[in-house]
Amino acid sequence: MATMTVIEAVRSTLDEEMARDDRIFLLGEDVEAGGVFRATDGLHAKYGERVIDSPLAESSIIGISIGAAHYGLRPVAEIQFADFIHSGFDQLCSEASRWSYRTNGDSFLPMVVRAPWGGGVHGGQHHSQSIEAYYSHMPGIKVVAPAFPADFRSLLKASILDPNPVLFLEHKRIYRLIKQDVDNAPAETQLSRARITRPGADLTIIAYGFMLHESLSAAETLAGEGIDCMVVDLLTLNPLDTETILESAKATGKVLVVHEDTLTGGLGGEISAIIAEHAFEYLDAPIRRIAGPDVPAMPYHHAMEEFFMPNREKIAAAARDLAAY
Amino acid sequence: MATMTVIEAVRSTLDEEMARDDRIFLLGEDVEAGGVFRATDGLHAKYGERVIDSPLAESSIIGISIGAAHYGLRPVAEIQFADFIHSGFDQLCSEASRWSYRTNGDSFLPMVVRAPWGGGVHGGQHHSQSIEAYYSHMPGIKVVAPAFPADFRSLLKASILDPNPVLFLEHKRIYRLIKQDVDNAPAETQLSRARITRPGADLTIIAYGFMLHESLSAAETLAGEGIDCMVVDLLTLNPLDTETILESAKATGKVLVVHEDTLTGGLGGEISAIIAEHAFEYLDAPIRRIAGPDVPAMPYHHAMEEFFMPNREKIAAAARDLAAY
Amino acid sequence: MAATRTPKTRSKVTIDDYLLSEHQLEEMYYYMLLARRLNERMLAMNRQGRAPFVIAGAGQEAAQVGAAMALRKGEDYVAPYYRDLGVNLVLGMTAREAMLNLLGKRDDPNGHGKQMPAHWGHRERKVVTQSSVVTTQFLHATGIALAAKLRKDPVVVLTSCGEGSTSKGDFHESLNFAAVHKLPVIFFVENNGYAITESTEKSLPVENVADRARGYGIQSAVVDGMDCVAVYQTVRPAVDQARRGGGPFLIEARCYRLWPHSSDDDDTRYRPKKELDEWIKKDPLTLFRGRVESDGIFPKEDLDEIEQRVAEEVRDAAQWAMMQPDPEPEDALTFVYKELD
Amino acid sequence: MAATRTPKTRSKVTIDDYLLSEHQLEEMYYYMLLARRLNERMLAMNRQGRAPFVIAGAGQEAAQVGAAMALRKGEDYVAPYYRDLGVNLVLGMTAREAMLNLLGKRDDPNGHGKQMPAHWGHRERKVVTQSSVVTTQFLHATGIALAAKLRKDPVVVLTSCGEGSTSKGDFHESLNFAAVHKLPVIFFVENNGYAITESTEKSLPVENVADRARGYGIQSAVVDGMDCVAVYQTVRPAVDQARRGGGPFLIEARCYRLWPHSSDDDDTRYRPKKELDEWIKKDPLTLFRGRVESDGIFPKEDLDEIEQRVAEEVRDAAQWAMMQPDPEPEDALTFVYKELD
Ligand SMILES: Cc1ncc(C[n+]2csc(CCOP(=O)(O)OP(=O)(O)O)c2C)c(N)n1
Ligand SMILES: Cc1ncc(C[n+]2csc(CCOP(=O)(O)OP(=O)(O)O)c2C)c(N)n1
Ligand SMILES: [Mg+2]
Ligand SMILES: [Mg+2]
Repeated sequence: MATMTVIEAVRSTLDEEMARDDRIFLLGEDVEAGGVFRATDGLHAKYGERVIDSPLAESSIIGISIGAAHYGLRPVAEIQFADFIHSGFDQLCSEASRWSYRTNGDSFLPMVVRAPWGGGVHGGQHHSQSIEAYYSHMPGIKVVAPAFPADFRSLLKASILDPNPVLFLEHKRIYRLIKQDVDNAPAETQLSRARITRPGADLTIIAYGFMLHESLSAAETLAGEGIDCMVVDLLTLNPLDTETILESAKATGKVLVVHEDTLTGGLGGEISAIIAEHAFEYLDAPIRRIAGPDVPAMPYHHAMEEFFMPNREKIAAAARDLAAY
Repeated sequence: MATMTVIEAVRSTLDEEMARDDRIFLLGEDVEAGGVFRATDGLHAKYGERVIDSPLAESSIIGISIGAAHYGLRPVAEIQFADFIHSGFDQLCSEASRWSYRTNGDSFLPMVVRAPWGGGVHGGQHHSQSIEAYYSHMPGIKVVAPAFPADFRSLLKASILDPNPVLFLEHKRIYRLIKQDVDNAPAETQLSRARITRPGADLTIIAYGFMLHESLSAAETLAGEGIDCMVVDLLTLNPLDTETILESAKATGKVLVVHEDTLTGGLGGEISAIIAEHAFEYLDAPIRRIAGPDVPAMPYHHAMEEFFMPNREKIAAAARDLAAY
Repeated sequence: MAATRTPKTRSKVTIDDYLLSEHQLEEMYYYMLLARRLNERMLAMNRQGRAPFVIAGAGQEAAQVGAAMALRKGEDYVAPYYRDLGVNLVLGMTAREAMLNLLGKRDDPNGHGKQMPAHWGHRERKVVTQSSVVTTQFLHATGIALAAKLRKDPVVVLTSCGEGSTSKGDFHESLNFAAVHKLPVIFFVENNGYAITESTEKSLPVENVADRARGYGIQSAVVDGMDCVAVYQTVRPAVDQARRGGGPFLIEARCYRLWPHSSDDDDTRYRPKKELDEWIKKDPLTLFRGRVESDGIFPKEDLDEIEQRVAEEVRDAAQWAMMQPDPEPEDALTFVYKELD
Repeated sequence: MAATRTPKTRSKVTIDDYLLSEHQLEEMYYYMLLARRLNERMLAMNRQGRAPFVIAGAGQEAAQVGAAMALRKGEDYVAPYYRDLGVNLVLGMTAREAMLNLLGKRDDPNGHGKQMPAHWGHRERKVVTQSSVVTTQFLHATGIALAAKLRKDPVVVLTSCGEGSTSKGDFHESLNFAAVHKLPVIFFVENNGYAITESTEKSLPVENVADRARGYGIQSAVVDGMDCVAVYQTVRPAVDQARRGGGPFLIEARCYRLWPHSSDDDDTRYRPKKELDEWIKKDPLTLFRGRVESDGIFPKEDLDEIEQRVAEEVRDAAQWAMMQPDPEPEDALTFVYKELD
């Protein structure tokens, strides 16, 4: 059996895909030496010029990937930290997201932009960000944020095969924290499909990334208290799997949406709105959201960082209230 | 009485403020000649070096404004079209929004970034965008989007006086379309205050910018049909006036949120979520949203542009359903 | 250093001095003229309320046609900018397609009615789809050149923009990457003196746009952009050299925006009439025609014949295009994502 | 052209050859030493699990101290980057404050526990608050210089970054604007040979970072960044000239990153041991001490005395800082918006 961490899942998948398709190449800062998280370790030695160190310039990493994908190659770009993708926002929003739309599919961009995201790693304001809400409000871009190694493998493969630009988000906190026997674990192979990871009758918790794990352990705790939580792993954040979201909401009538990103304007608002519009009659309680507070970014000191981060306790507390409603 | 258009309201306010405070200066593309919408007409002649043509580089327009504001001046930057602000996303998100936060208020940025936004002007994909959702998910930034000339005057003044970075959105479609006697019209002088523009008992329509006007005329039509709509003008999009939003939702129990921006991840989701969480027990119907479709950007051809744009008819139709619910 | 190329003063000139075949010279005139006449007709249609928006290349035809003719049609890539009608005509765009594009018709191969006029793109012709956002295409061109190099394909990429657009960060990131990796990309800057209302010195701290190449160790040249032959003679060797692995090249074509920025612009509020009049004398079309005529390359009749052919094509294109189908409203919803077939 | 400045070979040297007072020379040594010893202690605290993250300036102290000493403290602005502990010490930061910053303590005047260590900022000292995002500060510095010029204040701004960071678009937009408006800003690049794992040639297509200035017509210089005196002698005239309205200047200090990128980095996987050993011989501290000693500027005892003073300061600072209050969890919610008083 192959038990591996998230980072091993990413590295091994990149290796396998590059071996399968020689149009795939990697572009990013420090990727030749393996990258700061070692996601590309050994790939330069194995694939040579198909692993390219870029100058320190994110707009160019994305804009050059656009050109290469248009030419017919399969760039897999790495943004060293999701926090540094912002100077590439224009290339993603004004260009990549519209490539197929404005050419009626005549041109398209089979490219992936990998970005380590999320907090709880003493990364401070610029090494902890959640960026998914910005790109989930960008039709034409797909956004993927798995939580388990097996899904990292299957969805990174699917992202590379997808003819559209995919932002593939890898939560830093779980890179080495979460292990899984990837051969015998469920693996979603399609984008835009959420998974009901844990069935439950009393209330529904919807989450993704690191928060999915915190939600699962909160559900564990609550099970001991006789509260039966359903937990949904969104997996793909754009386009959303509205069907599964509504199905899970209707099943329990009580919904708690969890994310680490700041509350206002976060993805939780959209999920809540979808439910409030299309599952209204099934609701037995207000739709609750647990999220980071509305501050510009995660502070550095662990005391403030802990205060910022949602976690199993905060999730369990909110779920208790909801169950009691 | 002084009846003026939106563009006149902006121009006259810039003029008055520059006369009042010599720390205010304008920076942007073509502003010396008056700008492409003539919002700065005559100001270079009057204020000389305080009206500065920038090179064609949006990141620099914002980054330089940050430096000047830090120094103690009051930059009012112009982004020629909101669509072109994206290359300045990094300077706004990573820097401007965090300046006060990371220095505990020791440093702060009294700066305004003006940006003409919105569609319905044959502007196509890159001259029609709504950008408010991105910046309303950026704590530390304030976002203002008035609908009437008097509010443009009072809120532009307030934005210039505010010690925080303010994104001041001016809807292109109403620049010359909407006139008002600004001396005898209600004018909101505080940021983060929404206004109940039209009282109503049957349902609540929440909108801003050009869509506020479409919502008002839809309400007119519906009044003739015996449907009494309350219409709320958000005015400031970040931080939101949650109190007024909840009050207006509770008052009628039926809410329709309207914006021109694309649906998924748009500001409407947040507003709906706030109501679904904090006014749940007052709701008599699902919270509806009318918005642009989930496509990358507004198409050019008028047939497709009309199809994309929400308007009074679409709003009225949705309101009828809601009233009948 | 930027080497300036100016037309040498000539005594008795023969066609050999042009280093171009008679056919090529005829093509040059034809394409420049077609671009100009199309733009004129488009502006007329705008004034008639038939086209909401026109942005033209009047004054830049020599630069555009001369540069495009230096490429291998259908093999080399072009990432153009909105004024480059001339480039697109050389690469195969028909007058009818140009008019479909103006009117945002369903069958416009560039934007299918989804894009504004003059936002080019045609996959088969190797014209990269463009947005309104300036200079982003420099990175796309660099990425295509990187891909071609990785695949060892003998492809050259030419990308263009105006002088004002060289102030964007993407300009720097493109030239830097292309220089580090010695990529086969030609950065072609059409310096027409203005960025909407801003004259060049408001954004350019050096004498020539070409001087910007110095910071990257990239070869550069300044050429008289009103002289189609000179432009061709400058771009062609740069393209050949890039194809041989010689790396990127920055070429500045000195031309002039003879018209307002666009159909929405009133240039009289910022542009001195005298300056405009001076440049009108250097109109690339009159310059070219006068030269080939006086040099006796073509008899007057041949040139008149071209004029008539072009006039007819433009008339036909406009009338034909106006009768073509508009997009359906619901087409606004199509192709958000590419589906795998 | 970039003028290179190397220490002239000297026969019998007196203090006059330094063009610096004894006090200034003593300060130089003191600040360089303090920066190094603080960084060493910080790394030790990191290894002890007392500090989650350390990013240091070892090898760049001469560049930082020499540059900062060329400024008017409290009048001129500095927009530094994360390695610039030396710059901040010269401008008034105490050893204790440096340790508060390392530990993210409540009273750290730079980031109040909200920012990572080495993210500087101090309004009174005219040190501009910085993020982790490289090169954005170049535009802030340019904006401050524009503001100072508009107000006719005799202020100069110095902003710094590493050589790798000069590939960012903001670098281009800053130098371009500063050159067009002839602003009093010094762009100071500390070329330490690496951008994390990437050696300079992976992002720099020209020989010197200073050569990038050519594209903007900006004056530039390359200086031996291991030689504090040479750096001062290069930066000082550039600052004075900028103050007189002479416009921007780009200075490249050639130094070396003697340590791994940060406490998280293992440089052995990409950096040749031999190369490192070569550079260790040029350690700016040993170089400076050896020179002033052999030139007889200071007796050995004085220098030893400084060593002891610094060691004591560092010991005290570390112990004191560890006892200082941490931020309250709820402090995470403060100052999102500035309130008008
Ligand atoms: C990023 C961006 N900012 C602003 C604009 C608005 N705009 C359109 S054309 C133009 C001037 C471009 O000048 P130049 O590069 O010299 O090209 P020209 O129009 O003169 O051919 C501007 C500012 C834009 N299209 N993109
Ligand atoms: C925009 C951005 N991208 C990536 C990073 C991650 N990062 C931090 S330091 C660094 C290398 C910087 O190299 P250089 O500019 O030479 O400075 P040095 O660290 O060598 O002093 C990188 C890539 C960042 N901080 N900002
Ligand atoms: Mg121009
Ligand atoms: Mg470096």
